[in-house]
Amino acid sequence: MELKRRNFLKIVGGTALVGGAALSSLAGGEELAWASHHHGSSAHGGSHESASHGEGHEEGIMPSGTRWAMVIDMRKCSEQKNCTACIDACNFVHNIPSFKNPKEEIKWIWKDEYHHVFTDISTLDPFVPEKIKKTPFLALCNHCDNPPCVRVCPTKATFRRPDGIVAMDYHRCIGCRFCMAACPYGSRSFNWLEPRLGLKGRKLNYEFPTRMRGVVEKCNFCVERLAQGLRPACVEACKCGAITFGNLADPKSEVRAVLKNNYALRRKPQLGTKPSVFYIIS
Amino acid sequence: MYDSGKVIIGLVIFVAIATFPFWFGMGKAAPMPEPQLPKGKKECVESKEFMRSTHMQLLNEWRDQALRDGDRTYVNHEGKKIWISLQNTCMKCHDNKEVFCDKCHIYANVKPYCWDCHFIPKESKQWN
Amino acid sequence: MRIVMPFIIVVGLALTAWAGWAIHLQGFFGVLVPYAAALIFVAGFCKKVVDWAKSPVPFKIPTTAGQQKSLPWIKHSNIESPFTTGQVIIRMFFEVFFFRSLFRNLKGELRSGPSLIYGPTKWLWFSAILFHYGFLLVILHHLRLAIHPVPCCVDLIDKVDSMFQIGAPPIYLSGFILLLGVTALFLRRILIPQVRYISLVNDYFPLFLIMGIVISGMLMRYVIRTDIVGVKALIMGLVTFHPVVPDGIGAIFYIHLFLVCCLFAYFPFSKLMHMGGVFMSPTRNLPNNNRAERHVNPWDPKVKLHTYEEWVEDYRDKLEEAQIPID
Amino acid sequence: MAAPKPNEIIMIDHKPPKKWWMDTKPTFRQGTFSYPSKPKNIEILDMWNPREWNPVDEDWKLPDDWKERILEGFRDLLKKYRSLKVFMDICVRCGACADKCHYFLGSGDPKNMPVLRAELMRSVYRGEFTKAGQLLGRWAGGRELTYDVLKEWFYYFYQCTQCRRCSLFCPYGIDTAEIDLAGRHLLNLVGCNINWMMEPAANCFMVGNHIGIQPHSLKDMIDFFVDDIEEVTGVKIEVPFMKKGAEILFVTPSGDFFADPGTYTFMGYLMLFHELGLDYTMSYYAAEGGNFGFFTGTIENAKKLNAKIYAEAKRLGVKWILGGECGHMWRVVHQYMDTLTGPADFLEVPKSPITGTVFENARSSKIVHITEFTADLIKHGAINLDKNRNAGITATFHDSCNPARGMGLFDEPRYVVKNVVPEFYDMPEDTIREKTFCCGSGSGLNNDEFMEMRMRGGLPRANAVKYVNERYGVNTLSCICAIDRAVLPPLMDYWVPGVTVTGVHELVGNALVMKGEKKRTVNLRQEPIPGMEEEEEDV
Repeated sequence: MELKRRNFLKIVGGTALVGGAALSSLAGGEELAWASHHHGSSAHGGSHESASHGEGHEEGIMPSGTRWAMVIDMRKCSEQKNCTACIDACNFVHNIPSFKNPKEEIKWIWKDEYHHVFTDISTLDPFVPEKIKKTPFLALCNHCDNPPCVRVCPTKATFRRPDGIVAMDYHRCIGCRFCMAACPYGSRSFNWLEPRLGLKGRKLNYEFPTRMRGVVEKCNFCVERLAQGLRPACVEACKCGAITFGNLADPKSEVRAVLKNNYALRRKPQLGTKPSVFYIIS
Repeated sequence: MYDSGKVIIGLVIFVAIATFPFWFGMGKAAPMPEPQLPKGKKECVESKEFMRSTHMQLLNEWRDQALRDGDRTYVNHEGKKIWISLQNTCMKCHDNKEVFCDKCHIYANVKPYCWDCHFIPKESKQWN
Repeated sequence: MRIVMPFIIVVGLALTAWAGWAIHLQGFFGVLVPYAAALIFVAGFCKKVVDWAKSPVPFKIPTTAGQQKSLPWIKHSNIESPFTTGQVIIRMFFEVFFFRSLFRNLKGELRSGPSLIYGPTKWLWFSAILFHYGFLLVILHHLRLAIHPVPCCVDLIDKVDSMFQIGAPPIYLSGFILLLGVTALFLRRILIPQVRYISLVNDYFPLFLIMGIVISGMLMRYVIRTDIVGVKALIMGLVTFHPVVPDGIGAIFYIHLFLVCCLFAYFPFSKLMHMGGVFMSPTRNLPNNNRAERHVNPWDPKVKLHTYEEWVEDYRDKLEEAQIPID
Repeated sequence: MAAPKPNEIIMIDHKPPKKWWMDTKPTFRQGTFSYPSKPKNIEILDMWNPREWNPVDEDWKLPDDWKERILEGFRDLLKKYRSLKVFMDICVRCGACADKCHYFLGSGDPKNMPVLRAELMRSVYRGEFTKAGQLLGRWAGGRELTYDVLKEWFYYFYQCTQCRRCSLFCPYGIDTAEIDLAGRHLLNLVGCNINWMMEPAANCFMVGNHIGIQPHSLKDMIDFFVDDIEEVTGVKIEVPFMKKGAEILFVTPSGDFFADPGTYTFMGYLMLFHELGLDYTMSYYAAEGGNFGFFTGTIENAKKLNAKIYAEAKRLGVKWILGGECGHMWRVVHQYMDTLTGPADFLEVPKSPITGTVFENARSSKIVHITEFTADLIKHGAINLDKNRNAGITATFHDSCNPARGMGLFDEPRYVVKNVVPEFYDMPEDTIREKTFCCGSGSGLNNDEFMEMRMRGGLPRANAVKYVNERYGVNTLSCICAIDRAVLPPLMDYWVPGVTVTGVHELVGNALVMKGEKKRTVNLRQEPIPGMEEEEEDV
């Protein structure tokens, strides 16, 4: 009999944990509102941080001087009908299992409809061009500057790295799924099944581990590749150059250049999560 | 009323439980395991003694250092820099779990959950 | 002094083991002492129990904690006031495994009025449960070092015990439960004035000894690690009677082992024998069927009675005068 | 002897003193110890070292070899009693028993904690009999048996009522009564015993009852009861004594013959038996159910007294024995009698001649408790009861220690009481049934010179009565023990004035509707029954 702590926790600790963490998520909610307000005001006041590093870009400048960000140029992406190069590359590099049932599905980067990705804007403004409405948008973890998932995690299994990446330590994850409830973008997936079952017959990347049943997973901005000086797998795989990746804190970086020249949107800005993923719509 | 029968039964049970390890293996010796070291490799990231007693702690530290601090370089006692990765550093040399890890781990009944996620080097070529 | 002295003794024992390790007496502390301790424990335990058993139980004196079995329409409390051997076994089961009597504990408090207030108090019971079950689990998970191959039941206990894998090695819950239990028992002994007043060196010494064992064990697992494979080889050598002393086992192991040996060797001569004694207690292990089943006293005292005949002789005149019939 | 006032007694500090217990000695203060036995009682019982002496004196006139005698006796007891041997070894001093003792609760004297009372003896056991104790002394919790230790034993072993409340809470069932009995036995070996248990024991042995009333005087007293019953009920009853071939021998504590309110209980039995037409007899020779010999700890004494019951049953040729309301009598009868003076193979398994119920639980010892017998009668509707004759009574029930923790007799007496009184309320849960509190005067300590300790020890019991008295207006404390009936009235007067103490069968006697009786206007105490006195005036 395989008795795993997660199963055990599910059975025994479930009730206690749910009680405790529900509280913490409530508290988290208040803090979130407060934090975003505070952030806003400090931005206007010109805090020390933004003065030294920001140069107009107010948020999320880490002491490390790095904040990884991604800009997806939908103008280029939408031209490549049915292209899944970036998704395939990610799936391979991270050994992401494929399960048919949408409930059991594991997603790191995927395509979704405009009104799912930009829920708020699409409801506020019904007069969006028909073409855009039909465009499949790339969605992934936004590696928010103010990530609600990190706040609710009871074990600090998910955390924000100094470079702005919202990372996961699967060793610590107890599978409580509070982070999934907290994430407003649906960027997290739970391993309901043994992940290796979803990899049967697939070509695998033996350089990168799989996950175990009972943990939550999501896009990691390819931290393991960044550590080796490589670009994220999806960026590298994109043939049309629709994905730009770089350091948002560096005014000379490519992402900053792209953002300077284009009007870019971020998802659900009113929530104050401050995503690191930008979309150029048109 | 002495209840000697009950007392004797009780004592027999006690002695049986107290001496359980002595009769369980019926005196069969369990020789000390000899893990096979990778051929052609002279040294590990630290000394043999250190690795023997402290590898789990080192792996623990590596894990936190790499994952949480994003620092993937380990400097060993000789000042040598080593790339932190169970999969891509340790298992590149120790490429056979059965003859290395399992030898001691089965002996001491230590079953870490490394292999739930990380690929077993030998297996990795077989399992799918 | 009653507290400090046993503490010093335990520290001294630990230092002895450390010194032994430092001057390379591994053979003595790793082989001879454990064998001697095991022998003293098993033989001493049996001797003590046999010694108890040599004295009979002359009378059936259960403490009845519930309604006796009498009239058929009165509900008999068959565990608290057992009538049959089977019911006694159930009563003993609850005593031994759940500390039934301690669970019943009450606290009495005198308030002004005067008014005496009673309320349930479960702290002692809870600490005792933590301590004993923690200890049991700790012993069970140590089996992995004393038997080979490790059977699946031991493995299962190990898995439950180590379900918190915060780091490597996983945390053994039982160790912390035991530490919590022993600390709670120690704290109540020094903090409750009455309990401190009744406590002897004999009470503090085993507590400190067990604390020493738990702390050294935890240090060995989580902080000052040693070669666990060598440790198992040493223990397997002992249990298979082919003793070996592998090199490179740290002092912490010998300290831990020596303290354990001290505990085992001390066991039969101490209050720790309550482990055996709880089974032998006549107020718990006898059925309350005194009037239904005769109990025999092997040393039934012979006494000189004041017989009816003697009595009649004493009062014959008065009995006759009062017309009381005489035999 | 008068005890100090309640408000003086109540200043109780349960915190132990600075000085450790091995360094303190008892002070023999009036009111806290019982007077020693007169030499003649020791002689009658063929025991040791009869002499005149006084505990407050320095010299107790012990034999020169007193220490050897005690240690020899100690060794002998350890060989004879597994209980003692195990209890000497396994106490872990967890302290669960500490606040269970009524004497500790009422006095705050740390040596009244059951664990320390036992340690008084255990320390000597360790110090004299174990290697560690001999070598290390106090460091192994041992001490020598000295003159002072002996005095301490006398003081504290005669401050325990052997109620066994502590044994209920002990995780190993360590029974302080066993230890106390052993301690008293050892004290007996050098003649340190108290008169209030030796004299009753001697009387029971020689005369047949504990006061030492001679048979012809007892007969007269019984006649008074018969007259009183006739006066109250109009029914003339007969009390069979020494009747050969009767079906049942009835034995009750002799306290019921002599002292109010036990006498009313006794009248209750007589009325009940008369109404049932029971073929029974009593005996002048074995007129005492209670066993003061048991309290001495010298089991031979218990046997000397107890054996008379079976002997008399055999001589009279009865079929079985019925036992009256008595606490320690029933400890001995239930837990010792069959072993001590049985087997009763000349008797038959008790069967109620009225209802036909066979008392299977008494199939070996052949002795039935009166409340078992009466409860069975009531259940079968064999007697007519009129609760109104106990009008004005709001009753509670005191479980006597011995029937409670030495027998498990809880529901039978309650069933009887609830059927004969208009209102019944139990005391708080933690003070009744198996957790019941002692009256504070059991095991031979119901003497007047011990009054202060009796009032202290009785505080927990009285306090629980006070609770139901204030809350439900309980005014009657019923019980099934002769010592209770003797000692609870002063205890109630002291702590809860206005509560009456009564035996269960007094209430039964009052409620019992008898054939040919006259209109009852007064109860057995010849007090007017509320609601019935008017009618008498009309007649």
